[in-house]
Amino acid sequence: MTTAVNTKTLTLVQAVNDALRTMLKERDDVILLGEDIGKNGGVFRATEGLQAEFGEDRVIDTPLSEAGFTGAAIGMALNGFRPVVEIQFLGFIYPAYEQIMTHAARMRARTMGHFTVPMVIRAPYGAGVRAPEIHSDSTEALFTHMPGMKVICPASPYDAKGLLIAAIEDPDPVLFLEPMRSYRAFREEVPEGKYTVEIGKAKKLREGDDVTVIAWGAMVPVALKAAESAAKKGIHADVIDLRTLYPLDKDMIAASVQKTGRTVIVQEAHATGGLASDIVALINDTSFLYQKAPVARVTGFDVPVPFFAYEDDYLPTPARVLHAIEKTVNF
Amino acid sequence: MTTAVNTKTLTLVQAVNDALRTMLKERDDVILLGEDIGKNGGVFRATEGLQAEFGEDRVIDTPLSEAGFTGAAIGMALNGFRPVVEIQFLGFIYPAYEQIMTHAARMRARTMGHFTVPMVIRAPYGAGVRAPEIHSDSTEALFTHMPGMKVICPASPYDAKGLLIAAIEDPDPVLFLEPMRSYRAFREEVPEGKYTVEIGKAKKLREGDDVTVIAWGAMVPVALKAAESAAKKGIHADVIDLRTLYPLDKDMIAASVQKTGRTVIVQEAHATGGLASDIVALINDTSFLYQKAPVARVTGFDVPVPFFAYEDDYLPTPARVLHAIEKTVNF
Amino acid sequence: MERQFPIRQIMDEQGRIVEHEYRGQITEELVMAMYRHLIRTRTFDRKCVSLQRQGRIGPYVPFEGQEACQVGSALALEDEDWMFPTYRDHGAMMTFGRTLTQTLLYWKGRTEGCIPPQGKKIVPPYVPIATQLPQAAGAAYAEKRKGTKNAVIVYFGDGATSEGDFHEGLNFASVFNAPVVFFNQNNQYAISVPITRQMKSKTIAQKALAYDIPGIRIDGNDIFAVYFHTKQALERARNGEGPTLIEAVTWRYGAHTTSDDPSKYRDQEESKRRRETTDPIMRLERFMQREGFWDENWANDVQERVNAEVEQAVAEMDRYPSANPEDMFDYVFAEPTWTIAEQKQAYMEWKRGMEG
Amino acid sequence: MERQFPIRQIMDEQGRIVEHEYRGQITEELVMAMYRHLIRTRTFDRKCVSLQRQGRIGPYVPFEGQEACQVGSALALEDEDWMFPTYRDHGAMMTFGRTLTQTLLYWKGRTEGCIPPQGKKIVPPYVPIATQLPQAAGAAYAEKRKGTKNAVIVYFGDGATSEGDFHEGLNFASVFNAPVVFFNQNNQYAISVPITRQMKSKTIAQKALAYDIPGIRIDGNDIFAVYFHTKQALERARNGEGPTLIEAVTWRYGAHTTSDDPSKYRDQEESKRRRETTDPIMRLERFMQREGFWDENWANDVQERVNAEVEQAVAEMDRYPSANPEDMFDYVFAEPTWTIAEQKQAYMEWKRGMEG
Ligand SMILES: Cc1ncc(C[n+]2csc(CCOP(=O)(O)OP(=O)(O)O)c2C)c(N)n1
Ligand SMILES: Cc1ncc(C[n+]2csc(CCOP(=O)(O)OP(=O)(O)O)c2C)c(N)n1
Ligand SMILES: [Mg+2]
Ligand SMILES: [Mg+2]
Repeated sequence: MTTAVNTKTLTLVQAVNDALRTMLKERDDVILLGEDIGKNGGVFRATEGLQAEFGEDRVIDTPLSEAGFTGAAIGMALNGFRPVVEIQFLGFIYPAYEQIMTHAARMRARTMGHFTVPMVIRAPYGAGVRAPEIHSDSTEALFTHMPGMKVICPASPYDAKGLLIAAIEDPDPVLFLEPMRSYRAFREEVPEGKYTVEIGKAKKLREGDDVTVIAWGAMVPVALKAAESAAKKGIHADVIDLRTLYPLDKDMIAASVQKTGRTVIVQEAHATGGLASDIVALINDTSFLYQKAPVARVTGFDVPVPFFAYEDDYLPTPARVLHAIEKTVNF
Repeated sequence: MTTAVNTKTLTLVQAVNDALRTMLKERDDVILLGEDIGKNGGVFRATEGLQAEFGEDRVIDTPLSEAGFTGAAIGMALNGFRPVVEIQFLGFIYPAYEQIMTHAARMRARTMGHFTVPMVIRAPYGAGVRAPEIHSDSTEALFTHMPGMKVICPASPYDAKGLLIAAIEDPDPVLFLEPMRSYRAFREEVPEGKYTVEIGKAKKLREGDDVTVIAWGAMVPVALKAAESAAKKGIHADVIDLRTLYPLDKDMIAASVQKTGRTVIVQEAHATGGLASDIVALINDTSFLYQKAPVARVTGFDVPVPFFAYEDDYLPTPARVLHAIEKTVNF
Repeated sequence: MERQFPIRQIMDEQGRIVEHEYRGQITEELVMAMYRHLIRTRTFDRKCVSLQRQGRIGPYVPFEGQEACQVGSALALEDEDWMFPTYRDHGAMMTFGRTLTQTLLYWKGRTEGCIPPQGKKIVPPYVPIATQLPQAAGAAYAEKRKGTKNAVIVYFGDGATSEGDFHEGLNFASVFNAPVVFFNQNNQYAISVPITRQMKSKTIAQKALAYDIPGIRIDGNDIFAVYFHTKQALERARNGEGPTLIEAVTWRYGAHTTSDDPSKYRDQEESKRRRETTDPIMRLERFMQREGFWDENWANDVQERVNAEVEQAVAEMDRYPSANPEDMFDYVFAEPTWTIAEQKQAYMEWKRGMEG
Repeated sequence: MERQFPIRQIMDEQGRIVEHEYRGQITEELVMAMYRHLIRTRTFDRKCVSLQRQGRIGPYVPFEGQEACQVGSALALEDEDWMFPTYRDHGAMMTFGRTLTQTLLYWKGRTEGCIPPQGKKIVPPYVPIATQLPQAAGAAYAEKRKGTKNAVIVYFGDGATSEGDFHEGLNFASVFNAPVVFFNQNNQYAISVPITRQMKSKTIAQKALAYDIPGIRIDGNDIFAVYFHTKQALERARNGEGPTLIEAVTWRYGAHTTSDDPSKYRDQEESKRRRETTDPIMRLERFMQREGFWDENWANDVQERVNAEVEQAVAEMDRYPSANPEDMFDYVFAEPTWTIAEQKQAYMEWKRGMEG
């Protein structure tokens, strides 16, 4: 591959590390906080080497206290810093829910822009890696319903780096969800140095006229596999990787659905209250007259994410998605 | 009014009080916990007189600690009691989010029914009463996405009492949302003694063939007023009061939408991620071919619930609902 | 523990100085400023209660009885310090520079009430109990990292000590030696719940032991005790010696908020008795009389000026342009998302249609 | 504070009794039970690490080094007591009656691993840190309300003390005088974070002062100290004297979990040194030798029986019927909601279609 910029071949978690390193170098106001992110380099090694390089003042091991360090990070953001907080697993973010919901997300609105909270909360999420119980939640919808918070979920190393840098530069709080199942699943060419991927824009991964398949994070490879199988059966899918979960890329979704008239959404989270319902509503609002079939949702079930012995049954699979694609196309 | 049972004319908050009194009498295992619920009788007087009648052991003023007393209530529920916890305002439930999300809602599933958490969390919610800031959230969707939790939201005194008793008798955790705007808005005949209203069943408040209007809690009177105005213009609405938010009454919703082909949903919460999106998805799943127009959602905006000087602009009004009804009918 | 954490006074109930080392620092100028602010806060507070009764503002949170805590601690701050207040600390905020009009707008349900004067680091009041503590610790840590000598004061009540955020905030500040003063106003009630049901410990100050930071218990109705002990704690903070927990024991005379009826849960005779014996303003007056600082004419003049200031603020509030619903949409993000932009456009168009 | 909360021993590193008042209670039966359980837990723990390496179970949380804490405290319980463990306390759970097979199933990602033997009040392990503390306080309060003499023990680590739930749990228990023992295993690390960065306080026991409850610091590798101090705390609880905070100072030799590499954050030489000097099993052996309780044959027999029990449990695990996906749907509510019923039906039908 020859490009104008130098690239490195990185996994998604390495791309996250690279983004953090890039921004720690680029901006003095960037500061990292979290449990085990320093000496240990994070339980997934997302912050590997950063404390050694930038010091204990910029890569801070905090006490085991999600509300405490998230709240403290809000205070730092109010006072000129750009904290990037790591929640060790998304399933452990709930103790900090109050700080995020009431304060991080509302401060700008409450003060008409006088005080702002430019912070990023990073969290690995999702099932599929045989983690112990309660480590596998994918509850992005609890944050997309929270006005004042942007939510990002990259599916690839390139996007992970570009979006994380964009999130750190964003003037508002951003929840940055990292699909732990994709952390080391594949590598990609990632430019060295600083670049951004625009927040709020989805990515078309595959073009097709028969059906729109929408996915994000760890479900993107699942959707892609299903689309490949469908193609072999003569069904050609537009595959959209949302990348940003709030705000959704309305234009790309609407344009695709208006082209295909048929939609399958792949979501890891529980069906009820999931982001997929919002996408159905968005299609209802924008593309009612174009719809040739009901939108199909392939989702996790309305059950707690189970122990790992059951997670292959919980998680949407390419086969389940293919099934939905066929049903939708044959409606 | 002459009926077989004696009735009292009660407001919604009095009906809540009556339900709690009834169950404290009926069952020794019922125990009330919360801030200011004892001597003070609750900041809305929902527990007025109960501590005096049942003692400090059964109506317990707790320390100011939502995670603490919700967690403690979970422990009591594990150990044979039926705690009814009051969160003073729904906007202050977030510190307890972890306890509810990970423990109350999951204990039965995690132990295959060996340990259960039969508890009720009561919380007044919503805007429209000129409360100080951050007292007016209506974030039911954060709980309907939580597997293992039922969510109830009555709109009338009769339903409030019957559903609260049903919730206390339910073997699983229930979030019971009380529309504070309706607490004293009107009175209704409420039977004395014990009766239940079935969880999971909506109520048809008005019959009409032209459009389905779906609302819950404090939005029910708004929807009804709009339906009345519409009727004067010759548009006849089925008006559905959901009453239970999880699980939704799929049958009543589908039957009505299949009759009218047109739907307007009235939701106080923010548009994105709200329960209305789930209802759109449910209609998509059940009634696609019957839909004559896109579902209209009249909702709060994607902004933090504002200070009360702006709440009349934030809240759906009969005029906004009527507008949506007319647009939907004329689609 | 009560013996380990005695309630410290500098001035007793009779207005006598009992800690003589502070004598030299009690200048006439300081005393006059204290008196002026005490009168100003009490006058304003009473005005707000009456405005609420008239329906001219919404539910209001009075602080009468706690003026020495709020004025004394706020006067101890330097200009560049940060203040993290609660819903009850408008006395502290107005002493530190928030305008009366802003305070009135806040209680009138206006977002403008959350904006401090330019350059003033007064964060908007915290409504969810204790959530400000970790944030104050973080803001303080940020000052430390910037290498300034600025400190942070954060207010909270006795009830707030039961929340997890109290614990996490103090622990964070302690571990990172953040320059923050945790200023507790122990008014002995959290709405209706007396401190004896809030905690088994007899003092709040002793909770500092859990974090190996200094804890000190002071008479919150003694403005000198509040002022000097807060100043010392701030000094420690500025000098890199870390956080301090101050428990200022006080009492609110009135209701928790104007929606509350305290007679439901406590004997209001107690408030009367305290007003007669330990009122913070009466106490400073006694001191001033005793020390020959007292001048009836001056005091009348103070009261008159304060009255005029308050009346002017009320007039400003009344004249204030009415709430603009667009504001609800415009400040959620730096750039509105399409969701908000569309909602705003649709709503504003519809509203104009309704009106025109 | 360290002086106020010294680490108490009953037996020193050499296996010598240093608190002679306990002599009479140290019966041969007790010592043999302790020894058996120590060997049993250690053997099982090592087996699990090796099963994980072979990929026969999922990621595993070892507790080697902390056996005296877990066995000693669990043996102090009465049958009717409650246990609220963490993910690291399977040593305590198996001592109190959870079967080895259940523990293995847990680490194999099977829900069955959360079900205690009938009648045993062992709540499933808590993964989100410190969340068990308020629940244990509530369960204890429930016992008090029922008028029983049952008590509750709740386990947590040094890192857990930083969470708000630690504070709220202790405060609740203290205010309501709940019969609960807060048993802290201070193994001095929370994953990679040493206790010195977790808190500024030098002891965890001193945190009891915040709640006016007894706090006690013991040598967690001295099984007699653990056993007798836990028993006393439980006794206090049963007698209506309320909660106790016990800090048992200990050390985990190995990794935080089998996914963790401790050499990244600490010198594993320290673990070696501790193994050689303060190992809990070695210490009891020394005591037994010193006191003439030691019998090599008996010890070999203990080890053999334990090996057999462990092998049998592993065999049971291997024979266990494979995971039934229906279980995922069937226990969310007492009666499945239509959402779950429909999802189950659709999924199971589809799955059968795929298989058939
Ligand atoms: C998290 C949370 N829970 C409950 C409330 C409701 N509430 C408002 S003030 C208050 C009592 C606070 O007592 P205290 O901390 O002593 O402060 P004070 O009001 O006495 O100044 C309560 C329970 C709240 N604002 N936030
Ligand atoms: C709320 C929460 N945050 C983070 C984690 C991830 N985590 C698991 S164990 C652990 C360290 C716990 O340390 P400690 O309390 O000392 O117990 P130990 O593991 O040493 O027994 C962390 C951070 C979690 N399980 N829960
Ligand atoms: Mg108070
Ligand atoms: Mg530890």
